[in-house]
Amino acid sequence: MSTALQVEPTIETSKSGAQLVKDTYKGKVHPDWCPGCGDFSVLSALQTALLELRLSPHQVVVISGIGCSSNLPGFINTYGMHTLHGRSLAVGVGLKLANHELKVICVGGDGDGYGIGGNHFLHTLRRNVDLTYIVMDNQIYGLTTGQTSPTSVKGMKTKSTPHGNVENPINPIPLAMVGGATYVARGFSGKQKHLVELFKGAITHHGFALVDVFSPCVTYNKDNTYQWFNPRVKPLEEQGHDPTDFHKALDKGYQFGEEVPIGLFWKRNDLPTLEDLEPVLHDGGGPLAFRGLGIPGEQCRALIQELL
Amino acid sequence: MSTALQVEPTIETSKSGAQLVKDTYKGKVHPDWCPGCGDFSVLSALQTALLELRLSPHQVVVISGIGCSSNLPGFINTYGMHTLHGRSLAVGVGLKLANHELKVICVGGDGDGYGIGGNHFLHTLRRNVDLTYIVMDNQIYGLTTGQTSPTSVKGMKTKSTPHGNVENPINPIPLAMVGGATYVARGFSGKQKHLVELFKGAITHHGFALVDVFSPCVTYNKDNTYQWFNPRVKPLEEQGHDPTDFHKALDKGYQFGEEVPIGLFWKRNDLPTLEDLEPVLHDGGGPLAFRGLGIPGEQCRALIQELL
Amino acid sequence: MAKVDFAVGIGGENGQGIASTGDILARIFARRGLNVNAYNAYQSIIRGGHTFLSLRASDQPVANLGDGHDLLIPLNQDAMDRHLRLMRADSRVVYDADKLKPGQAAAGVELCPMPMKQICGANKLAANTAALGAVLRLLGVEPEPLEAVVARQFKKKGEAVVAENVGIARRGYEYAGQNFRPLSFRAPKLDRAQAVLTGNQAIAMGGAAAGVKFYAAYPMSPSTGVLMWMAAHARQLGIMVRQVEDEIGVMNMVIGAAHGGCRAMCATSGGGFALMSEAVGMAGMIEAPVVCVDVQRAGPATGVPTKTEQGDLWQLLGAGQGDFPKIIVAPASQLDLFHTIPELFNLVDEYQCPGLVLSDLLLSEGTCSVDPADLDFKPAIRRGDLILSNGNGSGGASNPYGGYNDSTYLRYKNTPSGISPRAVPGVPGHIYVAATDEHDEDGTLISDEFTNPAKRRMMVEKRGRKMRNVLCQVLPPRLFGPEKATVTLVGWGSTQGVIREAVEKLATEGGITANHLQVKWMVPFHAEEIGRVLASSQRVIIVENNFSGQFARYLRSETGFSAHGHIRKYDGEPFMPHHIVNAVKEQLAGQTSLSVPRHEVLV
Amino acid sequence: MAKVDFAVGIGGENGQGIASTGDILARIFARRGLNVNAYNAYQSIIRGGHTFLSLRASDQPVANLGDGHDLLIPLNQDAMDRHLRLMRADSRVVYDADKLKPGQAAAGVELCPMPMKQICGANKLAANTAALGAVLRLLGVEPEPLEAVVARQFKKKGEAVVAENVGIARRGYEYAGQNFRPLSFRAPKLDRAQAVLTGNQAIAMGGAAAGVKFYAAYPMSPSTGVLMWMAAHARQLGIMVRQVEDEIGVMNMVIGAAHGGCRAMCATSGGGFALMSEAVGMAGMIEAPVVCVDVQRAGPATGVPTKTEQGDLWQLLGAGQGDFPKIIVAPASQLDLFHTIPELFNLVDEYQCPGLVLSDLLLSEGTCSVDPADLDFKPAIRRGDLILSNGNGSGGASNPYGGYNDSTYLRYKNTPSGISPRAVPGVPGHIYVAATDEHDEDGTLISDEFTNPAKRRMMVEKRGRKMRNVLCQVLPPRLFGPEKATVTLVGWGSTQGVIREAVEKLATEGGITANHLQVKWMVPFHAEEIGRVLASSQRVIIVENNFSGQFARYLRSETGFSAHGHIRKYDGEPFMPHHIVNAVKEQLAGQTSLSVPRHEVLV
Ligand SMILES: Cc1ncc(C[n+]2csc(CCOP(=O)(O)OP(=O)(O)O)c2C)c(N)n1
Ligand SMILES: Cc1ncc(C[n+]2csc(CCOP(=O)(O)OP(=O)(O)O)c2C)c(N)n1
Ligand code: SF4
Ligand code: SF4
Ligand SMILES: [Mg+2]
Ligand SMILES: [Mg+2]
Repeated sequence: MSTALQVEPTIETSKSGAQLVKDTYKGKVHPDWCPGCGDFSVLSALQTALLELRLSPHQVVVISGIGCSSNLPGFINTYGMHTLHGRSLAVGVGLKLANHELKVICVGGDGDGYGIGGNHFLHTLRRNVDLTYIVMDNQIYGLTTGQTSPTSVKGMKTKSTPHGNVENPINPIPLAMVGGATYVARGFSGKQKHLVELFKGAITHHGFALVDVFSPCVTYNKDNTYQWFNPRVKPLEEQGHDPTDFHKALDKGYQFGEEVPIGLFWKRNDLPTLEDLEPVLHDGGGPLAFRGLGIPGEQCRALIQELL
Repeated sequence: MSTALQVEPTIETSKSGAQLVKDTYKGKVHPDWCPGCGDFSVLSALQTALLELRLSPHQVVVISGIGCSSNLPGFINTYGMHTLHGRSLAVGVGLKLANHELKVICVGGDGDGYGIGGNHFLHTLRRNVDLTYIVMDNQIYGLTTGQTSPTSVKGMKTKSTPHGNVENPINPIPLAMVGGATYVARGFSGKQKHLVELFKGAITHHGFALVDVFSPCVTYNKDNTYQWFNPRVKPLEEQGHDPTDFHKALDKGYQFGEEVPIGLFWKRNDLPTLEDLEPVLHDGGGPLAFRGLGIPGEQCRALIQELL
Repeated sequence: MAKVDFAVGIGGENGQGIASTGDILARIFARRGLNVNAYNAYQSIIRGGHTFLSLRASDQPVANLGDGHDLLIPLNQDAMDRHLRLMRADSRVVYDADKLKPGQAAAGVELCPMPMKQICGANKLAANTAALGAVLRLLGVEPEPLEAVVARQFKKKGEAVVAENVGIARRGYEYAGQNFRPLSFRAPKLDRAQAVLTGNQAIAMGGAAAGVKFYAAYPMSPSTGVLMWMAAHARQLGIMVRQVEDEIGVMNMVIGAAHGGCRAMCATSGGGFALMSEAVGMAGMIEAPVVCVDVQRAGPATGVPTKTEQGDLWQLLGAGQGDFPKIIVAPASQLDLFHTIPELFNLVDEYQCPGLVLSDLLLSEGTCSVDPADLDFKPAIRRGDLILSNGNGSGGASNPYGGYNDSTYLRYKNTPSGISPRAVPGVPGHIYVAATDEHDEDGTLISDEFTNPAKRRMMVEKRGRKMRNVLCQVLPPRLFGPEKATVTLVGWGSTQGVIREAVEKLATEGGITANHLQVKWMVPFHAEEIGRVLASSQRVIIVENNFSGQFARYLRSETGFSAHGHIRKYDGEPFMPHHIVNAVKEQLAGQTSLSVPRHEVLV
Repeated sequence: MAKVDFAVGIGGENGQGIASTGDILARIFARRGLNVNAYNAYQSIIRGGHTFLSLRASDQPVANLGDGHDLLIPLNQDAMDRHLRLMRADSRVVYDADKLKPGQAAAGVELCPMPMKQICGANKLAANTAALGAVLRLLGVEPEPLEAVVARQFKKKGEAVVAENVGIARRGYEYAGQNFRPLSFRAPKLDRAQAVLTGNQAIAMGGAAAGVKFYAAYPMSPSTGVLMWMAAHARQLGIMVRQVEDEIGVMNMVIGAAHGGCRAMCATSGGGFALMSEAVGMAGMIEAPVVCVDVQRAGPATGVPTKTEQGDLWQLLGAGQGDFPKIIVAPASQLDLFHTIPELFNLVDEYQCPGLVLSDLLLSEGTCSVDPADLDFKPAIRRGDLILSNGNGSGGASNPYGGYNDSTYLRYKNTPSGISPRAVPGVPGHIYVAATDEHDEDGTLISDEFTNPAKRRMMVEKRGRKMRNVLCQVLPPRLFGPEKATVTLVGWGSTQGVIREAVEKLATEGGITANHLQVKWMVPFHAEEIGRVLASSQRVIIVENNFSGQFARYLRSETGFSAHGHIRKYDGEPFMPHHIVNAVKEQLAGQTSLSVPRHEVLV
């Protein structure tokens, strides 16, 4: 693991007396994913990342769409939302702007995020809202029992493409880069520690961060399995990749064959976030959610004056 | 104009006795765009392209969404559809697959295509359906009288952003390239002849072709006007640009300042279309729309047999 | 004092400045204390077409556009040709004699041709100003208010320009004084200036008054005015205003913000609402309080974007799969919109469900005057059982910080009222997941491992129970007019003003006693009260701006009551009082039980 | 011959092969000529949870899952604990004695513990097979059919594996013969083998029979089975099958294909339908014939994806802003689904409007047997006034090729029936634009330059008029049972089977004469016929699978008729006959007018 990815815990720690330990982040319910599902590893890495960043559970909101992966909020002890299929980013942006002091982490599947949720993905990228988006990319629709997803490889046989998928898959890494994301990474469920670092980097990144995680579906995806990935994934951090080199990052992002690069592809810190650019959030009033509802008297008079 | 863009009329000509002239493509109704609107030029270039390609009006379907630009189908004498805001590509793909002998040309605005229609855009790109998509990109919402669009430049003041747009715009050229389009071009309403060639290239291209056209809104966009563009646009064809060089094309696509490149950025011919890959279209039966509806007796028996 | 009630029509094409000319006139009248009501018939086109603005003014309240015009300002030949023949007796038509030719005017209509070249000189754009000057003169209004407006308008362009335009206004005024016969009445001047606003402004201002801190929208006529007001006032009022990629994003973002603790709102029209409908169900399921306004326009699909209709009632009733509580309200005027938004916010905060508002183009883009004293920006605020981390909600952060894995707090507690205390994310000790899958009291999904028909039933009933109490919190409709009447006219939403006037006209012109019931709250529905009133009515006629009688069918679904007659209009234009009067007469004469008035004005 | 009617329950967790075990059994029974009906209660989870499959079989038609079980195969302890106590007297419980412990069984229930280790050896996966062998023995069915199925299943794995599994089936069979008392009845063998299918297969096959050439979908439970069938048969039947990015894309693509001339279809569930609703309005406006199936599941929002409900009626009624013709039908059985799809395609082709089908999880994922002779793949095809360029449509390319700028063809001609001849793109001489903005007869927009209230009205009426004739083309519901009855039970959609059985049971068990009216066509609605029947009924009770009584309210909206009582269920599980029987009894006893039966089985 290269140190370039190490992130210092810079975020406010819990104010309560309670001690933060990994179990702090354990949800009410034990995950009901299939044994061996890649999502276990994502959950665990996220919990570790939160712990290492010393984020109190009530400061964090994990927001999902619908899918196997989108059940994650139920399994982690933070505030959570389990929204509609494809809508986690839209809901997440709304929540973030309502209370910009919260750490908002959107999570979901490849179908959820790049399929039905594609338009919110496209537009959240360019807005550079300060939130983290973790996609558990198993290249299949898990919860609906195995149909093609936008990241299913061409030729893959699924229940909806029994003769093989004829569509070219989406590649989230170049897409997110060109779309305007300011932190673009890819992880693999089989590399826990690496994943933890990517998550920490994403959560502390000031702007929109995407972490696409190859998280194998052991039940429905017989092509892109742990066995397939294990020998192929190569951390960029071990290759001296410079995440500020746009073209190199693109080329690395396209690689998907004998070698599959994972790690931080692209990062820029020079672009202000949407929150930075919205003066409404900077008048010292704190999160919008907690401000008083009334309009000052002179404002009321001014509003009426406009109509006279 | 470089000859690289010249396209030979290879497509079936009209079987009727009627002579194809430019007026053949004149619609029932005179365009009701504001005088000076860039869309006049797009309409005219499209009519010229159809004429030069000798396409009979009934062989062509022009499909739009909703917007000023999306009123184009009413002004051209071909089959037309004026669908819902943002949906022209989805409708167009359905129609193309129903009758793949038609030339399907989707048209619309930047809001229509990249805003509300973003998800269909994303997924049509990667499917490489053989159709042409012309976006009249005026960087504003025209028909709704001047709100920010996904291509409005940052800082632009509009009715919905009176203090200036704080979002980073979408750049359709790199986006379409990374998304998988196989013909990616940009035109300018002020350069008619160049536009005609781009359209002819797009229509004859075997695969998904995007032509994003800077088509100034003279009423609501006071920033990106004819005056602004005129000195800036530089045809790539005059710069010796190689449309098979991905990275160069990306760099050119990003350029938007003192110099604004227009022309064919990117083209590849090696990727089969969706239609090529769907054997259902290649069993000699012609367009699906005109096939008989019955199922042969032995097929019926086989279907029932499966249930026994 | 005799009642003064007159109307000005301004016609021409889009781009000729009709809306702003009308606006100037409306302001001048309102500042005199007159009540005004304006409606602009226009098209989905930026330039060209035919636009016709009706501005009615009176010393009495005016809540609809009326039946005809006393003054016409045709700005092009088309407008002249369409409207001249419809002018009232003793009316005046003010036009550019150098450009337009009048056709055959009806008896008593006086033509007022103005030599605009002479009056305006080289300034071709100023003909509207000269015409306004003339109109004021005909109405006996002094020219100074107009000159003041014109001066303000051109201030930025320097003194010479101001002087030129003020001069033109004055010359128009004087020309009329010298050449035309004034109208038989004068526009009076009353004590108290009126405020002028559109329904969309009323919606936006109502939201601001309610404490909206998050507004999101995707532009869509005729709702865009709300976005525009919000965007213009965002910074001054501390409101986060977002234009989003599509209406799906809008509603989901609004839900996110509402879930976070903001009062959050959006507005759209029917097509955008269709896209939001899945998320309306989400708000129902996770019990998030949001307010969404559907400004109806003529449908289906894109329909006629600039024309009015009441065609979305069933869409709102059916919005979102499954059964869940939602509140639906159809305010009856611009002022009612302003007051209803804060009331609805209180209800959705208390009952934790989506609240939907049915406006329409007529209300939302229509302009009217209100007494500024009625614009109360300090409505009562009730936020219900809300737990905010700073203790700002009325519920208070009463649950002590119970450690990280607190499990005593039940977000979806099965209470007798169905209402469960609502903590927002960020509050220590109240962690839960808000899920669109069916869930248990603590938020745990009961759609997978823990499915359980008994719990599912409990949760459906818990949510459903919430609606029982809402009904007593909102006012049932009141019968307007005499209790015993030959005809009871029933309307909903924007038709209130025109129906009331029809009731008066039936009495005065036709000697027919009518009364009127305007239904505002659609869900919950005062089935009992409404049923009682209608059951004791002699003849019930439902008036609505749609083809299929959406309200008539809904009324029957809730009460079993079938109306005796129907007056419907679905040509894109609003009712005028005489449409209703004539329809009632034909129904009383037994000619039909379904009247579809013809809109005589070609707009 | 005595009626044989029995049910097998198989319970365990997702991933234990319950569905396939049930399928094997259903096939064996159906091949014997028995009628079968199966329903699988499962969860939105890939592994774990609790799944319980009920398979009922009889020599008489069976159209619901019945009231109890004669055989139980619990595959884990949880299933044993949930279901043992609910077993009928004289039933048998077959289980792995090495793994499970029975609790207290009800009187007369016989435990059949099997030493699975001994029977299956090392092959732990084969316990289901052994249990099936035992079950067949208890039912007096010979083992060969099972052995044949097992042999086919393992063919690919080689002879040794086949032999091993066949051996296990046989040993299970023999063990039961030696150790357990057979049931008091035997599963009979009838002449004619039955076909077994799910509702989703019926929908897909109905589409294929109707000539669907374009099918698009976005996966969504419980509608995904239609996509799966279509994908599997696409190449052999020449159907273009597309999985699309979202449901908005699905509906718009389907409209594009339909506009192009294909018969085009899609299926989804409530949430997906909500997203499609804007485009449903487009189909109404451009008059494109499309068929969309909403397979309802428990809502709102994501709800309970694997549980049944009839909660989307109002969503479909209100789908899309504005008024426009759409046909809505709720078939009552799997076979009815198969026949209704082609019938609906004929209607939408003739009337050029969207057609919506209400299925639900119970019908669509439920399995039943049908007589293969009833699966008519050659239904009548009527395509209405269609002009295809190859002259294949019934309208024919009668309009001569009139040059490029032909203007004699009016796509939206205002005819007396409201139906206008429909040319598809590609036909020479018929060029037009299909627009979602309001348009004139020739397709020209009347939303901008050419707005015109008279034309707008004409076009609304033209479209609306189309619906008048549809009603006479579809059958009104028929009263089932005696004409005079104490109670009339009214249902819609999937509840037909269970209500019929309740009617029989009321007569035989309770001595109560009941009859039954199942409403299938929602729009158009046979208001007159239905009103007449109900008006002459003594006591009308509406049975439906939702919370708010969506049909009861709709019935009242269309007829004014208010039912006397309601039986509703909204816990995710379907009705069982005794739920209805008991509810009717309690209502006749005057205890309530709203019964909500408790689902006794914890699934
Ligand atoms: C509007 C809507 N359409 C469809 C569905 C059904 N659905 C649930 S999850 C899912 C896809 C799951 O795939 P993915 O997002 O990749 O998550 P995974 O299960 O693979 O983790 C679908 C299509 C839905 N819930 N809502
Ligand atoms: C679902 C929906 N939302 C919103 C609208 C309103 N609307 C019509 S056109 C338009 C945007 C127009 O902008 P663009 O697509 O860029 O086209 P232009 O007018 O600039 O050519 C919008 C928002 C609509 N018709 N439907
Ligand atoms: S189906 Fe696939 S994605 Fe879903 S829980 Fe199982 S392994 Fe994971
Ligand atoms: S508003 Fe703009 S885009 Fe629309 S017609 Fe006018 S100039 Fe063209
Ligand atoms: Mg997935
Ligand atoms: Mg635009």
